Amino acid sequence: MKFAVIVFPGSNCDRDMYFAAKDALGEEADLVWYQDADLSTYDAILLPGGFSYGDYLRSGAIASTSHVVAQLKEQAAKGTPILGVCNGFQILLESGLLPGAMLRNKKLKFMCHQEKLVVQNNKTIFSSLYAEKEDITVPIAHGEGNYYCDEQTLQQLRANDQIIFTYKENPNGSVADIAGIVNEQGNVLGMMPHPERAVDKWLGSEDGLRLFQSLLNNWRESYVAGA
Amino acid sequence: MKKVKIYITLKEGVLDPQGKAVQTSLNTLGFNEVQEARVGKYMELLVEDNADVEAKIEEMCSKLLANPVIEDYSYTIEEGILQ
Amino acid sequence: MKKVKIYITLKEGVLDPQGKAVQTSLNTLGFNEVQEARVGKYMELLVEDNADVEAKIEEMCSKLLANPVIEDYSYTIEEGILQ
Amino acid sequence: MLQAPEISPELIETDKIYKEMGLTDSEYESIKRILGRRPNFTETGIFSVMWSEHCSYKTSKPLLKKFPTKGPQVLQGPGEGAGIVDIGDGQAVVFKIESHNHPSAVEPYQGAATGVGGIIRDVFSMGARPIALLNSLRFGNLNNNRVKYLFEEVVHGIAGYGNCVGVPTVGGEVQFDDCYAGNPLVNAMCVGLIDQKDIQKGIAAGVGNTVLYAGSATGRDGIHGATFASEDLSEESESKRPSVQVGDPFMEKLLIEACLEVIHSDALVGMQDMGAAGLTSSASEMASKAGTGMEMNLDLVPQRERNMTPYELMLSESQERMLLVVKQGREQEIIDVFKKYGLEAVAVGRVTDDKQFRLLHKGEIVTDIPVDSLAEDAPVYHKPSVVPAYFTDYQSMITYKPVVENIEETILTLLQQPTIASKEWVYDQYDSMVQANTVVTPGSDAAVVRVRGTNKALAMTTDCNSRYMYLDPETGGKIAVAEAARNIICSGAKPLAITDGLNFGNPDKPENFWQMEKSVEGMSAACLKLDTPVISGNVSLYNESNNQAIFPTPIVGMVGLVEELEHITKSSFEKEGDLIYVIGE
Ligand SMILES: Nc1ncnc2c1ncn2[C@@H]1O[C@H](COP(=O)(O)OP(=O)(O)O)[C@@H](O)[C@H]1O
Repeated sequence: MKFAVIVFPGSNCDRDMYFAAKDALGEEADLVWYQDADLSTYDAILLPGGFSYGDYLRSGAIASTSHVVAQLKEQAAKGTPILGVCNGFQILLESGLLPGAMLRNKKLKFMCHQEKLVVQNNKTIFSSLYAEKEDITVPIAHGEGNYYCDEQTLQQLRANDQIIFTYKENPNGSVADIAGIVNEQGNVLGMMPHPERAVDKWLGSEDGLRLFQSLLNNWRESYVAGA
Repeated sequence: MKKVKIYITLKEGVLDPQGKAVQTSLNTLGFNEVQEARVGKYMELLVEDNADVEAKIEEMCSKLLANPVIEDYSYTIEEGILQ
Repeated sequence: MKKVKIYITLKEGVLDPQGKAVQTSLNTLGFNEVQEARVGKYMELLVEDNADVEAKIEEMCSKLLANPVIEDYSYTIEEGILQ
Repeated sequence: MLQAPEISPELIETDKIYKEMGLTDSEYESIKRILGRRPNFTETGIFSVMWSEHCSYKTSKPLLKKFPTKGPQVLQGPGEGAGIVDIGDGQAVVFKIESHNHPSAVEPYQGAATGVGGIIRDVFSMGARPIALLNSLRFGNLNNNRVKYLFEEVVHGIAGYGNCVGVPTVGGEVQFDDCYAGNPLVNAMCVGLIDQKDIQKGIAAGVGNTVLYAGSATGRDGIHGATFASEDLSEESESKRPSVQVGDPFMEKLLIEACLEVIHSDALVGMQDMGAAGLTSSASEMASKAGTGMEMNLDLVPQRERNMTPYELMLSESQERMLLVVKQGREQEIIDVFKKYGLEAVAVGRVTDDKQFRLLHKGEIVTDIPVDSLAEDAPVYHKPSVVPAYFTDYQSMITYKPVVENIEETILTLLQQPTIASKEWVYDQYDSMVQANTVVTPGSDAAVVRVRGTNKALAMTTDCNSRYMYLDPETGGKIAVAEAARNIICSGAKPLAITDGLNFGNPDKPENFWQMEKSVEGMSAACLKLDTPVISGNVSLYNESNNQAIFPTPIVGMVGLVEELEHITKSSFEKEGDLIYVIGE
């Protein structure tokens, strides 16, 4: 399986994401500079965390206007798996690939620590190796992770089972404890916690690795099915 | 040259933790007359004169400067700034 | 009740990386007419009527809302807002 | 005031303008002797910053000589941007600590943020990837509102910058004491990892080679910051406030990536960041170290503001700027790398063979100085030293032994001391895990960061108990190094070397100078014993407010090597039933 990790100016978890795919998962991965990207040759696209464009204006806003986002939308429509973590999630929101917006954390401070999440939906390509309602430990590191959407959007997210991860103890004020959501089609996941920082025992948790393994399993199955 | 002043505020109904924090600190400092505070962004752009500045500013705001999910914007355009 | 609008801007000469990023990004989007962008803060306060609102606002700005080392501020006071 | 460029050389002498810039009469006289004429306004400014304590170490040099700096593990000792230590397998660890005390006292957020930015540049300008940040902070008593503000904003500034550039902040220390009320200490340490073959030096070698300026444009930020850093804080510093510089961590992140790409090009000859005294110190030091001269055309320097004078251009401390020397004819390859990251890189000068530091502005030569005189001819002062009366008094006291009646109560009272209490409020705001290598996060004795691709890791810590230092600087100095070493060893690592951040009061007071002397002697003794040479450091003097010096605060930043990840031990209890031992006396 071949992953593209898109690098924007100011991305800073790009290498972490790359190593998660390459070393921890053992698959192919490329770091792709946002201007040179040809996303058509990849099996999955990873939008890493960080501070694209310094988080100036609003986090993810400036990156969401770049050309590569047009390609991203094409791939999303085609069903290519796309995972946006932290700043990647913010970019997905700002570009309209996922509904809602991010506000500053309730306590107005950046926070970084291990957090307990609950897997709400294990029937997606991103979460199939987790048990439903399983508690997992994945670190967060953000200043603007307070997910907001209006009541109607929330109803839709619930009705379509689009809420994948919630916080066990909401750290940032997110609506409905939301930590990660998918699009209606189920191939675009945005989440604030960092699964790529929880892929081996030295990092304090291995729970993030199963997210990548779910993707791989799923890809293998559809590959075998398609062949 | 025109000077454009843009005001971006959180939509009503969207929680404003920063505004709340400002209000609390003002009250703590003894400014008890402050009943509410909301915090937004203020931008000043220097824009070359051209026929449809207003239309362009609209476009800039809706495309980039404000996020319609959470924010409202307004602006004023000041004429004839000398460079 | 009075509505006070406060505008906080970076002092002239102080680097404004955010403004620079906004300008570059507007230019990249094709808005080449934008020559400069500066980003500041905008606040709205609801303040109980009382004799010396203006003096109080001055004090709030200089004590808390603006950082006098790098920022300037200005404000307008709108009369007679009904609560 | 100082800005007026038209002030003539005559006026500088007759009105003693040089004094306003921080030069003494005798220093001015030696400048005249060096030049064989009176220096003009720009030249006087250049000498004043290069001969300031911050750049020349004129009062601390005699003390720094006492530090042991050698060892088989040391690849680069003091003298470059940062020190380098061998960790085997062709790799090395690069580290240094630096203070940003005075800027943080005036504008805590930006002061702390730019302190972090500066120390990161010191590390990646050597060619190393920054892999960890630590900091060591001192504030007054937390029941004071101004102190609270300083504390919150300093932490906020460190987080704001470090989180954005993507270097994990993995450790540090915070202490509170009244002596820091008017003069907080903000010291930041950066650790980098490098392949030994990639080690860069800040040299301007090769006559005819091109001098490139890269990064942010120059504005009027922090003009005279270097001399400002060497002054007592007073009411007057209020009026110097416009000089505060603002950091742009986004720009820094791009610079890191561009510079780490550029080091792989054989077109690159040397690279140095523009830190204190900006363009002046970076350019003149690069030439001086290479035994060459340099000529720059200031009209070519990217400028953010209009009508900047040569004085302002040379003394500006605008952040996120680098100076590179590139082989003649190969400039474009390097410029293209910066362009990819959206950064400006422009040729501003060339390396010459006459050992002169020559600057042109609007067609005129505005500076022509023997380049070595800036670094090598700086005065060195041997300050008088006197044993303070308090020390003699304390030494003659009978040892006091506290009697603890209620252990539980005493422990709770102790735990409530801000200095002892958990610092989670601080480090939760730091991204301590970015780069996905942090094995031991803040809150333990030392932080541990693994070296990806190997089974090794690096342990790191900062330590200094300034109360001990005050009571007995020599013993306190030993204790500081020993404590750092214990923290490193407890984490499963072998201590390699240290960097030191020497924060003291006004050295002109003999009692203060005595404290400096004794601290350095104590630290040196411990470093020798523990085989942890000093490979880099920083000196910050004049840390006083209202004429009252801070406690002597020489901070020790130590790095150790974990040979096998399995050796890592944490300070937390792991499981029920484990035995607890007390080792030592
Ligand atoms: N207290 C100290 N102990 C050891 N070395 C020091 C000390 N202070 C400064 N140095 C060394 O002197 C050199 C110059 O320091 P400095 O001027 O602070 O560096 P920079 O040019 O990066 O600002 C550096 O190599 C630094 O490591």
